[in-house]
Amino acid sequence: MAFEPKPMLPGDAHDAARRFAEASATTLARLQEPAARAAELAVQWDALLELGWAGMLVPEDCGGAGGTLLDMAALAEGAGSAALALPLVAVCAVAPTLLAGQPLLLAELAAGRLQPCVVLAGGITAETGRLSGRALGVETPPVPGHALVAVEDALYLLDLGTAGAGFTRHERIDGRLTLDLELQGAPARLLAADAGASIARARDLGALLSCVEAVAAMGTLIRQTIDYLLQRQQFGTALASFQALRHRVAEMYVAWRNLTGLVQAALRTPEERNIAFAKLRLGEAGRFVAEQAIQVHGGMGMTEELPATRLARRILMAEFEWGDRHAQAARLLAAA
Amino acid sequence: MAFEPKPMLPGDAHDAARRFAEASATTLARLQEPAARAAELAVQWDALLELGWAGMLVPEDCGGAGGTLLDMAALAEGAGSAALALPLVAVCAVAPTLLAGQPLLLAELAAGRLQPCVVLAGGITAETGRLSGRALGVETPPVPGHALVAVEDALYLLDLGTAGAGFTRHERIDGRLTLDLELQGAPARLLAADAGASIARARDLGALLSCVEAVAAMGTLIRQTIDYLLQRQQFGTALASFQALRHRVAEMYVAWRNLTGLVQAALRTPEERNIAFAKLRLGEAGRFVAEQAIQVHGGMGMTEELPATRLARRILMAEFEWGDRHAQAARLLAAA
Amino acid sequence: MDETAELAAFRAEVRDFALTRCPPEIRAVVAANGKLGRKQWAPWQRILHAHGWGAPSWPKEHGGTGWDQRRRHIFDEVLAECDCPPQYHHGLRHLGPVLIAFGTEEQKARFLPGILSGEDWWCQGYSEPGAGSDLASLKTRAVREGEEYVVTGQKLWTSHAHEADWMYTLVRTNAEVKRQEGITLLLIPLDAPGIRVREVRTIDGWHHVNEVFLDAVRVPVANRIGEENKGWTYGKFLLDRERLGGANVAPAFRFLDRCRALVARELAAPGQALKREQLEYRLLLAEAELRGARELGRAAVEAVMAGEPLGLMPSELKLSTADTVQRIGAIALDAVGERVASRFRPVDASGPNAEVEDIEWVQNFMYLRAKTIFGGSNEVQKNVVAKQLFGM
Amino acid sequence: MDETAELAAFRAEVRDFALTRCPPEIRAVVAANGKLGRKQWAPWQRILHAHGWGAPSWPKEHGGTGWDQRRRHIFDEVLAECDCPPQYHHGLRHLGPVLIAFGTEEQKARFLPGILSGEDWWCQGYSEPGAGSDLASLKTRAVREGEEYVVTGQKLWTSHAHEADWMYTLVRTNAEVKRQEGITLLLIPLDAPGIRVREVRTIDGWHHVNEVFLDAVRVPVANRIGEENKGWTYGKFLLDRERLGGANVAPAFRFLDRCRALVARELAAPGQALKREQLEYRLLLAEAELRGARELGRAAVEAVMAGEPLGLMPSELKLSTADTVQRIGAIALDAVGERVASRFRPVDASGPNAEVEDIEWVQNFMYLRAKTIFGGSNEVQKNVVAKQLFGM
Repeated sequence: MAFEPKPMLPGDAHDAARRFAEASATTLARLQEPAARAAELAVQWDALLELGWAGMLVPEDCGGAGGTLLDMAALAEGAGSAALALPLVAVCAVAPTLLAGQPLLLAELAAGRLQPCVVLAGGITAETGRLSGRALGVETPPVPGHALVAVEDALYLLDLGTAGAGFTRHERIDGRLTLDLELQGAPARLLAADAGASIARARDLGALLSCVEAVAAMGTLIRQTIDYLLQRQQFGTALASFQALRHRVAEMYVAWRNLTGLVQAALRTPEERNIAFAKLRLGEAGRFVAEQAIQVHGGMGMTEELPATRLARRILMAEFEWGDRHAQAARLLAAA
Repeated sequence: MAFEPKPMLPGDAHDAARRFAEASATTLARLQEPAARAAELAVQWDALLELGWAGMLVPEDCGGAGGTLLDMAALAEGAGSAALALPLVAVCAVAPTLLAGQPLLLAELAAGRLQPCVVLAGGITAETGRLSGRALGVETPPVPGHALVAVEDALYLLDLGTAGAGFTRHERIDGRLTLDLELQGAPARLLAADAGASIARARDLGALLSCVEAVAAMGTLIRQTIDYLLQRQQFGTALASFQALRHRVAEMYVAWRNLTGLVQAALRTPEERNIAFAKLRLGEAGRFVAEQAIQVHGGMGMTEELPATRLARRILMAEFEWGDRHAQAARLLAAA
Repeated sequence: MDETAELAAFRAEVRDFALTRCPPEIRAVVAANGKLGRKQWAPWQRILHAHGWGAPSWPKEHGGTGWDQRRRHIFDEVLAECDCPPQYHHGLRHLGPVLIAFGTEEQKARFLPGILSGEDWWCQGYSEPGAGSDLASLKTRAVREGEEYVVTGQKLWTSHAHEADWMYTLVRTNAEVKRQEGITLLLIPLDAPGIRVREVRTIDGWHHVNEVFLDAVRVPVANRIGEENKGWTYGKFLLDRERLGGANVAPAFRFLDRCRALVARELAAPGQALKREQLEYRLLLAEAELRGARELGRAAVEAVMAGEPLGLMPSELKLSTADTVQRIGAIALDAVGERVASRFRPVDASGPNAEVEDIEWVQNFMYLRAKTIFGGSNEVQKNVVAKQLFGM
Repeated sequence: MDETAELAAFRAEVRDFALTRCPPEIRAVVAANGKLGRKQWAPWQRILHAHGWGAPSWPKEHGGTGWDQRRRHIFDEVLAECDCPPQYHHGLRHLGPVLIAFGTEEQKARFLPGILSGEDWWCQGYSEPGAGSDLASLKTRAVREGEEYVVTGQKLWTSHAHEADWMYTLVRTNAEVKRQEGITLLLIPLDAPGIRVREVRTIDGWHHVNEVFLDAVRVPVANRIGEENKGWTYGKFLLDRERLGGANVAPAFRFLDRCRALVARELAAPGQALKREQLEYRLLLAEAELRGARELGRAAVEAVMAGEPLGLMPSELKLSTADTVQRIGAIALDAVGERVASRFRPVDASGPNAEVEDIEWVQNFMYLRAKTIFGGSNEVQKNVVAKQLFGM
């Protein structure tokens, strides 16, 4: 029997997210033009909001499900296993963490009326409630509405339709949509002046859930690689019988299992240090698994339509979300 | 037919040095106690001096052979192919480079009456012609007589029998002999106050010839590894038929050939930059080949008596001579 | 003048030509690690041809330069050092020599001039779905009907088919014999009825490879090279002549230089010192490997000059450079990935940043995956090396 | 008290015991990455036994603690964290459980107490020259003569044979049947006539493994475990019980800590900053891998507690840690190699520096080569993983 990866957080939430993501991928595979894909993603995003996932981490008295980190992680794992091209983590996990203590906005978020992109990376300045500067490649819901913007320790809410705010959309390498924001004195609402701790917590949560998504994608990718090698013949022999390829796959598997261990430790104890080590290792292990999957798929690995390629690009992208390996190393060394 | 490495600098000098080194290794293999080995090395060293190799780079009018870098490198390559445990490069190449312009001392060197160890690594200070400080693990002729000591840009000649000079001998991991020098106001002769350029040149020459020796040792090591895998059976099959091991050996071979290319370039144009890149790559390629040779020899690779082990340790040691990979990287980055 | 001085003079002449005659807009594409197409290659070939340098690897009587291997190597190196495109290979290096060796007089007269001038654009129809490195398993059939072959099948990984005029194609004319013995080499115009070219979308986001579907395409027997069922011989002749292709490491050095400049520019802030130093160290390791490969390349050229067999040198070169170039691509990705991988394709046609600066580094990272896959994968190269080393 | 609190209390109890009762001179050897011998192990085992903790993995009725797998794991972890030696395994973890499962009452009465108290010292006679990972190809013969076996052959890689009293030994009693079916397990005293132990000099410079030559050694049949020709079963039973051995990553973490301290101390000078940062970054990568492996180890312990099969976990653990620990050893070598590898063995008995400080880092680098070779080489582990993943 071919290998089937076991989820870290099995259950209904995982399965629902997985089914959703698989269906999404099937539909998107038929569309090539970025504009057509963006339109389809908008439809899918509405369906996702219908499922109430934006409220997963929102307290019940704000209209949410009052779920735990593990509930959210189960969704991320299911979604990640098929490399869902929607901003589940940014909107449904990072945003509510930033909005903790803002019951009205949390209610809006849970209801799907507030769909903010999240700008934590710097590059924006604030003066008397007006924001200026650029933020590039910010993950976004298909139809950009608002942005939660961190300016040092302060947190702002910006309406993207306001004067002084402009944006362009791109597709990331993993097919998700992003914004390049150009702000020129755009008026924004100050939500909190001293939100440093919650901004850091939100970024860490993003990093952790990126790892969860990537681990899930790696499991699927390894399964697909094994299936491919079992099925594909060369010089009259199944590729799966070549020891060099078998050992490569064993190395991919061990790298994946090792990363899974780190992620499980960070899920159990979601402290900065645990998350930083998991994300650091994702940079190494994820890159290795993605590159080798492409390699052992041979020429097929070069094609964009191959599901394995899509997963590989998702894994490569995950490293760059919420701080890459060098950012993680820098903070670990600074803390030593 | 099994693989046989081709020398970079074939010819009589190479063959003579190779035969000498092979005979040396055969004799030493019977001796285990460091003191007994040191005594045997002393006998061999006298034989080496009889061959006139200490005069290879010494001008003819000083009683030497007036040879070129390539003549010396051919000796080093032959010696390296059997990991000769004598300080050929230090005494016969680095020392005469330091002594350039000192005809009397060069004549002593060529005649085998001056057998200096070379101390370039710092840790010694000079005050009014007296040297103090420690130098650890300095490669030495079996019977220590003199030391050429660089103190910043100045070069001194020290008689190790003098008051204030003490030493202990060790064996290196590659079986060569070294000194720990302890100097407490030992009187020394100032040979040149402004020898910075020749000290740098001498160190570079040492680094280059270490690479030559290591490349030769790697060639032999790869040959022995291939022979072992061809001959050794496991689970009823020759180890040489396992693709994972075959690919490993192919990687060792390519790493060796690539390093050979760097060393050939540096021999043709022995500039600082070429030498630094070769030595940097030796750190990576040599370590890889040595480690993998031990690995694919299995348990046998752990035994000290195996010739392959001796070669592997020689290659590991070569990285640390005349500046390791980080020292090379630092100077390359500083020059950029 | 002795040979060394002559070669130095030749190098200077090529450099001067490259810097003054290759259009800046073409060199700019190379300098930006961009994707080259017929748009850049064809005019460049015209310029080279006009200067008499259209075919460095052809004999003089067919319009080549007659240069020896040393001069050809210098020519290739200098072009790369000056950010000129390498010459488009399908006509000049692949088909041309086969035509010269095995073509009829009519075929030579018909096809060689168009290759030389850059007027005819060629692509190679060898690979097929499911064949991979096992080329001899190809299935595209050609059935003789009078003075025509009727060709049906499918080709894959056909680079430049979307901008080419012709495809030299291996087809199966006999399925009863040993796999290598039933293959024939045909020249097929891409505008022939029954041909459909479909883009294969690759992970880098560039359009360079295609599927080519052949549905009962009628090809005159006059377009057959050499004998029927001997195609494998000609294909092999072609591949053997390509074995020195890896000797020119100069493009990899230019890529390294650009990556080093990128790292210095992208990570100039003091807060980025740690990351910058990591990447600089990795660049040094990569440079060392390239320097070793460059020397192996020189040795290969000298071996050809001396009439010695190349042995394992082509595999050594490929295994010494393919990984290394990928690692350089990874260093660049590490430098700019966070900023650029998030902006791969524009969705909205207008607005700021519709053109993403430095995006080519992400495309190159992806594109470079092919280095260890195509042209004999790393695994195949290691098999070749091991077979020789172990004698089994 | 709930289970979590109980485990925390247990952990504290073990820590207190380890820190107060393990002699400082023994812990100093561990803390210095030194080589452990009977001289350190035997007194430590006496202390543990006196406290009733002599055999954490044995059932109570045979003098064990009766601890579950969780507690045994905590015990092992804490010992390592406190620089106490791990327990000597040959008697306690290998032979003891086999005796308990398959030994006669006489054998249990004769041998278990000496193992518990640390009075009898055991070594394992399994490997042979030329056998490597292919254990079943062993050739040492035992011929039955009346109430004795006459054993002739040679064992290799026999750790601690030079300081042991007994060797549990696999021998061939039937050469006519399938290789695994003619093997018998005998207990042989090392002072028996006909036994010669010769040191195998290993690359690390420590004495720990030996060749053991057996020349017509007479062994009473009473020293046979279980049935004749069933030795493979008992050997396999033993190896299966060892499959959780890799779950304790704590020693590797201590090794990492020491290496990190070494790097900080050795490379404190400003001129060494570049090198120090390189090594610190590599240490972080290694730590990340060890953290992942630690979690896999915990999961394996929980799997055993839940009665679930371990599946690939032992191979995952070994492949996740063996390389990593080697890499840590390499980082240390990079830090001190230039100063220390040049002073491996003293030649002159006296004089300054006859004892070389930090030399154990070079020895450990060499010693650690064995991590990916013995106990199922990395290549064998990957075969195991691949076989499971591919189902073939």
